[in-house]
Amino acid sequence: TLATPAEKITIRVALLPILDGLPIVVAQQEGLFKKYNVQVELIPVGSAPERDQLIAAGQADAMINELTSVMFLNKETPQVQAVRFARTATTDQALFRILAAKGAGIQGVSDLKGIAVGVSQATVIEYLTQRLLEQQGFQAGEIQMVSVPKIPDRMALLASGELKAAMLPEPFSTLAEQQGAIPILDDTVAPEYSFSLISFRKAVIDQHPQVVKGFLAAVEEATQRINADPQKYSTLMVDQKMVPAPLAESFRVPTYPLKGVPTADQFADALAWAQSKGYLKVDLVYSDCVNPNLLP
Amino acid sequence: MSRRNLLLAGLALLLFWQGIAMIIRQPILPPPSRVGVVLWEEITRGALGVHFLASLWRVVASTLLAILTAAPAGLVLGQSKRLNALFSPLIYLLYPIPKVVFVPVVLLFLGIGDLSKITVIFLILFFQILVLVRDQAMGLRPELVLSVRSLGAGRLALFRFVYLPASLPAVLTALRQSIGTAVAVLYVAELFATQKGLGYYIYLNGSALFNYPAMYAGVVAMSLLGLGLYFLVDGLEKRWCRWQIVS
Amino acid sequence: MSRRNLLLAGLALLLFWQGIAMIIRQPILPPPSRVGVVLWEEITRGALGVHFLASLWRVVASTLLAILTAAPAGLVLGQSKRLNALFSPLIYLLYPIPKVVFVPVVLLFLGIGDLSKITVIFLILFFQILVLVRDQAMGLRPELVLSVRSLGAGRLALFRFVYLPASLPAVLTALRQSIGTAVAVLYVAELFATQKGLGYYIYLNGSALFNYPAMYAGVVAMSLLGLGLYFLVDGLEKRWCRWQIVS
Amino acid sequence: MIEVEGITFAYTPGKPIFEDFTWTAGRNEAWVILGPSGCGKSTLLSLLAGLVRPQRGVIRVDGQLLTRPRPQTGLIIQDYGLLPWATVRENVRLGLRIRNFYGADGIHAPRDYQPTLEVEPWLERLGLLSVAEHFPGQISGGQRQRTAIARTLVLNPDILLMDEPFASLDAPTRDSLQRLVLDLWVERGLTLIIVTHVIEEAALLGQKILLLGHPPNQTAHVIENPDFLHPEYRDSPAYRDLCRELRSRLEAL
Amino acid sequence: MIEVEGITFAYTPGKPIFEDFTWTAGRNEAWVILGPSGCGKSTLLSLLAGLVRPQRGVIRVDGQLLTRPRPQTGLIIQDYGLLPWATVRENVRLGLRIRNFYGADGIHAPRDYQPTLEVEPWLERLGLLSVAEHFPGQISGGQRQRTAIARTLVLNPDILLMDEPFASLDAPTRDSLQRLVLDLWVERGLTLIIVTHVIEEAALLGQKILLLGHPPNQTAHVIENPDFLHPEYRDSPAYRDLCRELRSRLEAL
Ligand SMILES: Nc1ncnc2c1ncn2[C@@H]1O[C@H](COP(=O)(O)OP(=O)(O)OP(=O)(O)O)[C@@H](O)[C@H]1O
Ligand SMILES: Nc1ncnc2c1ncn2[C@@H]1O[C@H](COP(=O)(O)OP(=O)(O)OP(=O)(O)O)[C@@H](O)[C@H]1O
Ligand SMILES: [Mg+2]
Ligand SMILES: [Mg+2]
Repeated sequence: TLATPAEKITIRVALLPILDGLPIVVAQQEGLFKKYNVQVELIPVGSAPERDQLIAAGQADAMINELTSVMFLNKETPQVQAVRFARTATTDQALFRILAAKGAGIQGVSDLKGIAVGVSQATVIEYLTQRLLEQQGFQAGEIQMVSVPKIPDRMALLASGELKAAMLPEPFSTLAEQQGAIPILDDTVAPEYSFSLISFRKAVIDQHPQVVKGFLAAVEEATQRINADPQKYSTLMVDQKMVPAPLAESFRVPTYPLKGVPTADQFADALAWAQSKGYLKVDLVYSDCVNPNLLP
Repeated sequence: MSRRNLLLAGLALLLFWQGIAMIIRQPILPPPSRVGVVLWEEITRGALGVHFLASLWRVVASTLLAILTAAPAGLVLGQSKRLNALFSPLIYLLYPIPKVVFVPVVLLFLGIGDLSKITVIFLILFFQILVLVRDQAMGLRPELVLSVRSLGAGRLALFRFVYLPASLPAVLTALRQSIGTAVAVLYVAELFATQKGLGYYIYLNGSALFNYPAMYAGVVAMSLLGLGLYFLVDGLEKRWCRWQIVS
Repeated sequence: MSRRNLLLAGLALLLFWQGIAMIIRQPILPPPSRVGVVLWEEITRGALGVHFLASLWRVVASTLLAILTAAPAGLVLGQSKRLNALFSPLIYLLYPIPKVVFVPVVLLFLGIGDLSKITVIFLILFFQILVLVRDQAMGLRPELVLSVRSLGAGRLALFRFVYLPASLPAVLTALRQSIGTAVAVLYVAELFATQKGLGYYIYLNGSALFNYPAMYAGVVAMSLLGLGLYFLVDGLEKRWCRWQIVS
Repeated sequence: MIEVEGITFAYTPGKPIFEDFTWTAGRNEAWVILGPSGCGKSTLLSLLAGLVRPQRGVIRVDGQLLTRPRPQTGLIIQDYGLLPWATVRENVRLGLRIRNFYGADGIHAPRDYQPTLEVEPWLERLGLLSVAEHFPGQISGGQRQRTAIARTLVLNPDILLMDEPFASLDAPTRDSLQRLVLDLWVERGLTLIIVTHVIEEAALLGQKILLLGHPPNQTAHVIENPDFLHPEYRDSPAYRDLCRELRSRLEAL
Repeated sequence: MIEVEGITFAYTPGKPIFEDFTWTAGRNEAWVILGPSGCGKSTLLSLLAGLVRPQRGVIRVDGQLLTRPRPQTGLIIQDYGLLPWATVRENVRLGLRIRNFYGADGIHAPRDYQPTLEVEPWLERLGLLSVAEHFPGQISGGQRQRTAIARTLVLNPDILLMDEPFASLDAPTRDSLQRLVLDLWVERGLTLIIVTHVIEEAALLGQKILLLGHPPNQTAHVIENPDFLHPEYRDSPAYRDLCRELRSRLEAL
């Protein structure tokens, strides 16, 4: 169904240079947004804090983020809503990976017991590390983490052996592996915990639901185009600076998820984790944080 | 700095803050009253005190380190036209480089402990102090130097009896600037491999948890940390630079 | 600053860099030769020139803005004990706050354009300059002030004919510090809503693309940007502070 | 007319330099202030110039209460107070630039002031032309002193307060400047107040001599010297007697 | 013994203050340097003190080439050069502290130097005890000058170079300090070189008088004054004649 928005507004998307954004970029470049009658402006941002600052200041309307981030933003009043998956892990495609430093003597998962894993605290990275290790039978005291929020710092520490292990997102985990780190565990073993989201400010959804629908319809079509012929988009992926330079040649365009949103169970699990960590002291309602009604 | 003025300044700031908060009415700038409540809770029940102490130690250590190395270096450069001509291109090349990009390299050499955090702050402060003290020492009245040389002073004694005391006010200024900068830089330096410190606290609450009242509580704590150190410097000035105050 | 010394400093830095690079042998610190090649490519074929110009404009604008507001304010505070007593608590409370936390508020008011980036840099420079110029103005020899007052000078004329020229060296020092800081701060200010600027370039290549040679090419460009501006300040000093150089 | 009425002034509480001190100088009189080092001569000039205020008592100039520097009062301070960043010419121009800056407002510049920056005649008269482009750090002690004198004289003051203005000048220059000041005094009806240490100078320049003693100064000791302008005064017995008297009174302090 | 051999010195190229200038002062002589303002007197003292180096020619002290300040030479510069951040007592102690700092190394302090910080006798002798805790910004011009004198005298120099050391002192203080310096000269076999502007002072203090003229100075004009120490010299016709001669020679320059 073609959406026909009531008024013309420009959706401003704060976009990090990460793989998850490829469908949006494709939709923009191939005129899909125009086709669905939405105007989109892509605002480049350097890092997650800057992205969140733009959203908080109302200077951007949409972004790619994670469920924990959505929950924290909505802790008092609903501010943003997740409207669609951006990327998901599957049983054969990892989003995140725990790697061990070269020479740290870690061969398998069981060696991670009691080892401090470098993570970015209070993000999906910490959540996923915890859940993956629990799933591997780790007891509470055996899971250790140390906070190193910036990916380059984590990579450097891993490379130097300062950190014995670290959780890294793709494609950086591939890069670390190329540089000698040893992959230990990834989210293909439990893909249900691992996904990123397209989120909108709630105000935009409330005022212009049709526009958002149009936006998601365009993304859907872009996703289909990518999945149909991934290699066609590999130059775009490199041009858009979505993969580290050393991987520019070898990295493959991943498969992107079709329309969908996190389930109430996935939401409840993440919420339980955030509460258990003390990051959230309130209860949140699924429908405040996830809005499944805008999908095409 | 009288208590009354301090109170006044605090009040004015709070009013201003309240005003802005009322204008924008957004969670990213909670009103001071809410922040006050959270601040109190975080101090009494939370761990803000621990964060505060961790940061205090890092700021003091790095500032001392920077002053103790950069001030003498600045004095030496300010004293010797030749050395200054030799080193100033180096300074001018290094100063504008954002030291943050060296964090990974520093981590490589110094590990993830406190030392690397202190080093990062130190690197940022060093050049700032160096340039200030050097410029100040260069501006010394030449007749002072001549008269003391005529009393038998060589380079070392000139350094000790003229350049050093003459630069004390500049060093104190540098100290003031450094405190401001060092505290602000915590926000960068306390991001890696630590769970203590106001920088960490602000980042976690502001950028990961979006708990803005708690973040601002951290900001207020930082401001107070700086203020306390400023009091110290003003005390030192009263002691060391009596001549500037009296005359 | 002679050409020879500049060359020497450059060479020494390159040697040092090469040494460290050879010791750690890690991609995060490529040797200067590789960076040199990339630098050349990025200038001639890439867009490094555009990034450079964007950053230059932001640095110059924010530094000028900061100098033009903070230096007079510092002079006024340095001149008046009363005003200083009133305002210094405010300064001491505000200076240590990392201005980065105000980015959202700045964005709210000024939008995502260049103005907000310039404002962030400006906020960071302002206090640094203020404290320096104020301290310098406070240290003025009282007999100078007396003698000029006896020529009929009131507050304004004292400001114009004594405090202003007396603080010029301090202002130039402040300018030097500001350039260093401003360029370094680009790294923070150019991270949002822009695809131009050396800060963005370094971040992108260092933190997203892991293209370390390109990142260091950006760092070198920053260093050169700072260096160029320093040359300018030294030129100004030669013009404005002839008395300090001659005597 | 300068009236000092019962002033008390102390830098540090408890040790007043002047205590209930009263003294009057008439219009167009030439005074010399004499006294041991540290007795308060420079302090008195600062008080008369309006740069410091007495803790008690008042000072009136031409009947008006003195609360801030008068534009028509010229002061030459003991260590010159030249701006180190300005050349000799710029230093001499400084007072004029300040007046031009404010305009003839009667507070900072006399009401009848005509804006000008003309200082060459004074530079020439004081032998400063050859160093006009030098900075204070580059000239000799005597040249500095002459710069300070020129800076004040260009302003055409009606009261001239001079703190040891000739101390660093060689004898011929000193003589000629003394003559210059006395000429101005006669021509323009100046009120002249000069601090000096040289007894002979005091006798030659002072129509009246104010003798200060060790602080606190409570009374003004005044010595009259009516013949001081007489052409042959320097060789007269009256001059020698006065010098001797001054010397012995100073030694007795 | 000070030998100045054919020196040339200029601050700015092309305008030398001294040009091929030769002059010798014997050990234990008392010299006065006299000359118009800006003629190079202070410059000559700086040269003799080893603070500046001539562009051509050499200066020898006791046969040794002068390349840096000698520890046994005392210099009092024209504007005192007191440290503004040190009290009067600390300023007077400064030279001693510098010597203690280096120890008796023969370069910065004489080989026979005994570490001490004792300055009270000098403070008392120069009447500075009451302001010993003041900073230079808080004392009178004469007190500053006496501080500078004390600072040099505590070091027990064998050559004493003084640039208008008594210019800001009242007559009795000046007399007593002149006497003090002459006493030291007699007792300790000092070599004394004093710059002054006061012709009478030159006649009373100078065993020999060096007359400098407008730069460039090429020859040393020396006037002998052998009787200067005679008790009744001040009232003798020889004194008056010398003063008259000096005056006329200065005026002729
Ligand atoms: N740093 C300097 N740079 C350039 N010229 C200088 C400098 N210092 C002094 N002069 C010039 O050198 C000449 C000699 O100066 P000097 O101070 O030796 O004179 P002086 O004989 O001591 O005079 P006075 O009796 O006035 O103190 C003067 O004409 C002065 O202008
Ligand atoms: N700022 C100050 N603070 C405290 N005491 C001061 C200050 N200035 C001057 N004095 C003291 O006040 C007294 C008078 O000083 P003043 O300068 O008036 O003396 P003077 O008569 O001019 O002496 P001289 O002939 O030595 O110049 C001195 O004893 C001095 O120590
Ligand atoms: Mg005086
Ligand atoms: Mg001289």
